[in-house]
Amino acid sequence: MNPTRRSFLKGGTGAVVASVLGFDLKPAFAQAKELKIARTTETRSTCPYCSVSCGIIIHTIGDKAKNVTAQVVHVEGDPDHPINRGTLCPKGSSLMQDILNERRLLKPQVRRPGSDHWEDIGWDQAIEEIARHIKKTRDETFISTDSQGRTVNRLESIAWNGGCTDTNEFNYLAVKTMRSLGVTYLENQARV
Amino acid sequence: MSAASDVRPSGATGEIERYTFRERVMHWFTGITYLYCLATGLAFYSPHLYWLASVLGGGATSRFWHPILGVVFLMGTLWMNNFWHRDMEMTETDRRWLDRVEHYMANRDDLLPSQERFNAGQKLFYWLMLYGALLLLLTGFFLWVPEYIPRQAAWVRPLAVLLHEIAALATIGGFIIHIYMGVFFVPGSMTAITTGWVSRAWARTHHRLWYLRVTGSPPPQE
Amino acid sequence: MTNGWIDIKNTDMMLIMGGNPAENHPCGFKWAIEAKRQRNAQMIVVDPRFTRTAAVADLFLQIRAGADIAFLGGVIHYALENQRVAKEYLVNYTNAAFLVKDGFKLPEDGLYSGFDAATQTYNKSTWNYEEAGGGKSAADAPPSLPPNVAYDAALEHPRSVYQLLKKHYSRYTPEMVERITGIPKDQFLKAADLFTSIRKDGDTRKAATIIYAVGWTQHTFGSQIIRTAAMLQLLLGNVGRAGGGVNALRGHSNIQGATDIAGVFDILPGYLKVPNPTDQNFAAWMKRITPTSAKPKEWDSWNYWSNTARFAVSLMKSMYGDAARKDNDWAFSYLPKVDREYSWAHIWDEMYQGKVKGLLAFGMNGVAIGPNSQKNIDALKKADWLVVCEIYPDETSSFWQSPGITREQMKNIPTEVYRLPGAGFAEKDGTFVNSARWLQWKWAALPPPGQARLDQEILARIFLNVRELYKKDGGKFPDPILNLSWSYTDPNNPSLSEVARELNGRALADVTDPATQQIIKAGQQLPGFAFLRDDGSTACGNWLWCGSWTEAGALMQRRGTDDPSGLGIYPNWAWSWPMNRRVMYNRASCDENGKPWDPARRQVWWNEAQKRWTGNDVPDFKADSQPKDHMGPFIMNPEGVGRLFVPLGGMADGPFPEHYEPFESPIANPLHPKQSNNPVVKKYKSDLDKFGTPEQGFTVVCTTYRLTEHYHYWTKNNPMNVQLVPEMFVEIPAELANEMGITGGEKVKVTSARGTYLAKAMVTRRIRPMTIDGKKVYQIGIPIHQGYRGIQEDEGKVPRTIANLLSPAVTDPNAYTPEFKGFLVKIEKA
Amino acid sequence: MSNGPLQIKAISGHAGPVPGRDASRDYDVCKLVDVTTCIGCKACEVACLEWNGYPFRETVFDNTYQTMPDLAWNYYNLIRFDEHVAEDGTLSWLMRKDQCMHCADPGCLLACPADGAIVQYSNGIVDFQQEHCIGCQYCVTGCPFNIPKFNKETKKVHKCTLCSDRVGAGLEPACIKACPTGCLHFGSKDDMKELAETRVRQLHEHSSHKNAGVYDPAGVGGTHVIYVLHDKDHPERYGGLPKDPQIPLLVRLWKGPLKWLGNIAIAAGIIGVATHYLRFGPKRAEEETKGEPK
Repeated sequence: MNPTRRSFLKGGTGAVVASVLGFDLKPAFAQAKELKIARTTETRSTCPYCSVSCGIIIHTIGDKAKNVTAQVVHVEGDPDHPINRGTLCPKGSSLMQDILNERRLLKPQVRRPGSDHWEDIGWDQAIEEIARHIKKTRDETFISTDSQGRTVNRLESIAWNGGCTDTNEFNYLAVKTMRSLGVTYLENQARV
Repeated sequence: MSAASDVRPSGATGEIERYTFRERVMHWFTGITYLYCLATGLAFYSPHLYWLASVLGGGATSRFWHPILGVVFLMGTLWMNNFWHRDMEMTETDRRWLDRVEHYMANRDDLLPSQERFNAGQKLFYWLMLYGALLLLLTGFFLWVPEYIPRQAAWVRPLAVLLHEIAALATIGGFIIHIYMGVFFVPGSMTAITTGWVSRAWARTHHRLWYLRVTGSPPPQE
Repeated sequence: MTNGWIDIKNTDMMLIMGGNPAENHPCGFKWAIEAKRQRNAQMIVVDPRFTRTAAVADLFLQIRAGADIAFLGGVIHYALENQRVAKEYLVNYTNAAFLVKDGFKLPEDGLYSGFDAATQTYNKSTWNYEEAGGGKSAADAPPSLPPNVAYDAALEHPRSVYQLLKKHYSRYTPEMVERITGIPKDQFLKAADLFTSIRKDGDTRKAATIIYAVGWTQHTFGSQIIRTAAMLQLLLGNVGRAGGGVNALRGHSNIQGATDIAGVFDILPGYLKVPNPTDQNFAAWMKRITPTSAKPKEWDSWNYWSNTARFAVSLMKSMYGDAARKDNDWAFSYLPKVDREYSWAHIWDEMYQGKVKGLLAFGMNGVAIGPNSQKNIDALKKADWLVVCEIYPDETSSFWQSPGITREQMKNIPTEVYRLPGAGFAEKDGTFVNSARWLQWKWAALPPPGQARLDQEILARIFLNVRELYKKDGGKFPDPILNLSWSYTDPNNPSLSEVARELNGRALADVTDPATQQIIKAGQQLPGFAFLRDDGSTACGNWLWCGSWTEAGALMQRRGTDDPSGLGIYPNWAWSWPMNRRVMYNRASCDENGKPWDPARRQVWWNEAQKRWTGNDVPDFKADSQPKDHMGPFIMNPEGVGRLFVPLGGMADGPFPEHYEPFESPIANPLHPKQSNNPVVKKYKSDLDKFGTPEQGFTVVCTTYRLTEHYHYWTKNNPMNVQLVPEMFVEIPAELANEMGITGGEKVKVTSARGTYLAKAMVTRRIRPMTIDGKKVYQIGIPIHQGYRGIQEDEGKVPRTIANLLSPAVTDPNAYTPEFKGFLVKIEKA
Repeated sequence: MSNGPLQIKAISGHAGPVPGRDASRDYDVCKLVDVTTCIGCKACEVACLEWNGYPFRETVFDNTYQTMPDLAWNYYNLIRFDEHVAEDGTLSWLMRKDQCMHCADPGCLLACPADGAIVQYSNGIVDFQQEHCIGCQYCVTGCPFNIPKFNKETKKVHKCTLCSDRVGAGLEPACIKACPTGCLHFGSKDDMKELAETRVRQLHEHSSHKNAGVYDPAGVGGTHVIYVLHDKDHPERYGGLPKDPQIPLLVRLWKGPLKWLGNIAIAAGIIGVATHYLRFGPKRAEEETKGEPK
């Protein structure tokens, strides 16, 4: 980003020191701090917290070359975004710690009935078991007609809780799938 | 009186032991630690002498060892005091000597009263260094770990620096004279403090009372 | 928000109430500060606590939690008394002049006409307009709005909405406001005078905004508080104008989108009302939910909802593709029919009753969110299975490990719990809709860690697995499952850009716009909802978002930073529903003749030369409707005008908002002590639904809220946020603390009828004791961010307790939002 | 604002010329903190931590919204929260971003003995160079704002760099960028002063803060962080902002007159003994041959 700075510091100030003793004991006076985001990859995203929806820039290491696994190095506000204009609140400013967090869940787990601990479970098995649960519950409790004999085709025994940070597209998939199952208890953070 | 004086039994010159091995160790121990503190201290004192710190391993290293060697130096002086404090007591003779110190400086020693093992100047230097060291340590302690000084007592910080520097300057003054006398002005001193032995003539000249005492001669009539 | 974040900078006056934007929406709040800096705008903050918003306000009033309608009603009263209203706007753009049916009764005793005490509901037939010409509808016909409404433009008729309104709020005198809210009369008058000063001496140029958040929503009369604000804004002529509006600050990144896409039980995407069992076919459903215009004969109303069938058929085509055909009634039978409440609090109540057996929670922490968290925990113990997709260990997935449950007791919890690692926001693409209705695309920056998967992949695989099971084994009514349209390139991991295009909608056959003769070819993306058809020739997932991803590309990905008008419209940044309009109802920013009220803040205007509405913003109006046609600017209402009076079924609890006490209140309602609470609010009957009274010792009013440093139950996993506020606390007035001998930092126990909460005391002068109806009342505040899983919780550094153990599961009858604000507690040293 | 190398115009503990002094046309940069629009959100605190990447410290609840009682070596900026009740009973909640003021006449730099440990760039930024820091903490002694903080593990002192790395690359400091309300502003000192004065005039005319004013203390030559205060006569209400900050007199004494007096004394001492030697020569002992004394 700034190739001239380091050379200036080395050349310029070093010479002064040299004048005292005749030899150079210190290479530079100023630590040559490089801008840590000078060559990172920038990805535009949206803050997942409140509804201001600040634009953010996620800086990841590497230049998207094949042999690099992207990892976040910095998150900053998007100065182009008309609402936040680069600013962020304390939550938005700390998003890097949300992305790079040692508490993240990293594998599917199951707690069996009556158990006092989590067990690891493979994705395929988890999905299959969940699907069987859904089908069993649905088949046992699906309501085709109400007490007056009117067709209602609804399922009142399975509930869906959607989160606040689910994307619209994901939510539509949820609406599609849940409504097709007949789910009436379709609710979301939007309610509370 | 120090028991540490002996007349060398052999040798044509008949040298006298002025400083025992332990005393010499004491001296050089305090001397070297003082020198280190002086060099590093001067580096912190003046930008023009900061190169001293660089020579001694860098500023941070100097800052690390300076207070530690300061404590060691003080311990050396206290150790020294344990052995020398009685030799160093000021006497009536010393006062008279001091009154005529200009004769000493002008090499008219004949106009001065005879001196014991240490003359009044040496004694003064001794006490200067002892109390100087104490004050340096006291003020230096605040400079050593200023992070523990509460904000309310922040005024202690610059005061400590000021007193530390004044104390240091005082010892430096004494130290310059000490070095001058030991190395240049009084030949034989250096040998005395390195080998421990002085010639009879040297002893007689500079410390006549001591000389008479250790050689068993009667004190001179004034 | 009717307006938008940036638009706040255009205001002259702000009333911030029921929200704390400085703390909860700091980056949006900059525009409020900008209004102060650039326009010398005044900021009035009314809140139970002296918040960080109050810290920068020009005037702060401390109100009792839940007394908002009394305050706003008092301001309405003040505005009417002092003629601080926008007369022309009022007459032409609101239903102030409409006459209300004879027989309608105002709630002097706390009840409107038509109340049935047995069912706790209203018969709303009298809540209607009078038909012009005295036409009578058949007595047994379901009540509907008259097509030709009687009116009195002079606003003098005693049954005109205006006169009824005046009469209704005449009871909200400054003295009454003081009794209910605890705000001293002189302070109230100062605020009322300041806020209405924008209409002083007939001035119509200035604009005022009202900004709120869940401090209003989360009450048993939350919707009515918001309506009161809307009415005040209509009276002052502030709706539709730059710097005006009623601006809801939604609390989360995408709950606006979640509502638009109908992630809630009572609607389908685009706010289409769900079918109920009386709708025995598609046409019946459409007839019931499609309004017909109701207005004075001389006026015009676009009544945009008359297009409902186009939206609904296109939705069915989007969901079921070829399986939704005219000959099978657009697969109408696939839709579940809903005739009762299935809202949030009901889920937990019915799960607690053993009726809800399975729960899928994707990024939603129901235990911590509450209300009445213990009930939610106990409900989950009765479920057969629970699937939680999360990025951190949360309270819901570990409900069986919640404090107090022993290993022995775990053996008796039969619930099978799956905890699936989902992807964080940075790992996903897709769109959020912000409070200003902007759809904004975000790009994925990095892959999910470990075995974590994209949420859409998890859901798709579960669904496809279920579908496979139905295909193989059959089962109950498999048709909607088997026929659900799922034609994504990778069905196991649908690309969200494909879904986004699906949501925008496309032509299934060539579609022609009759006005412009523009043809959209089969397979092409639709340019806007005007192209939607009810004959099956278009498919669209959400009509409101139609136009967001057209043949021109993904408009929600746009990054244009030009703002030629300087009003902060940014028409080329992302995309705003509907049809990229940035300020809703913006026709109302002009006078009757189509000239902007304030020439300095021109949004849209009538261009006489072009015979069209044009402007800096996209006109939210029929573009060629001439001013002389007198079409109402509120095109989504069948009346075409803004509703001061809400007729018929619009609101469950009354056409005008009335002050009711929170369900748990320290006093009886001073307006009508015998009808203290909202009469249509119902309690749940379970043993865990308990309510406290002052007589039982629950004398302190408690409100809950978020801190700027934290975000719900999420950031307790983030070491940075934990560093900023490491421990949760209870904000206690210094006077109360003195009485109790509590010092700052000491641990206290807060108890409601439902549970207890432990935290350290923050003794502060920022909450002061209040005099409510002559009684000394203390309020305390609890930030909600504590739980039993988190950095501090796991290290045992904070009590493992949840604020919502205290809150009651009692909800607003219109929006079904629980009363998280303003319930009763007692407090003691722990 | 520097686009390109930051020139150094002053160096701590340094003998000899300074390369950047009077060698650039750089203008002074400045942070403006308008406390009247600060909402205490702490975005600046987080932005600073994120940019500098420092480890987290453990904090505890202390009956306040303030993150911690004081700045720390890894916490360069801290919002100080104070509740103030006026005589008429009106409560105000004051929030002030506390951080290095980047004095034009920096006491830290004056007090620092380590060559190059503290530098002042020609744009006014005062920056600590930890690799040259010797950990003596004289900078703490010299600072009238109690800013520099010592890391006991590394024995280095740290403070706000005014994001010299960002500014050097043409960016604004991290805290400035983050600030949601724009209570923080960055630009040239002249521009910031004008902006501050404009805001003060607005407060005088359109708010109840008739005594609003700009804080740019002359005692330290002005600062490169200036405040707009509701009440310019009571800066101490904002978490103890000193009313008239000065470099401690004793520090000026020890770095000024005393240093020179000492230098002269040492030099004089050395010259004195040398002259003495030349004049009187060594003090010789009596001749050995004189025989034994009686």
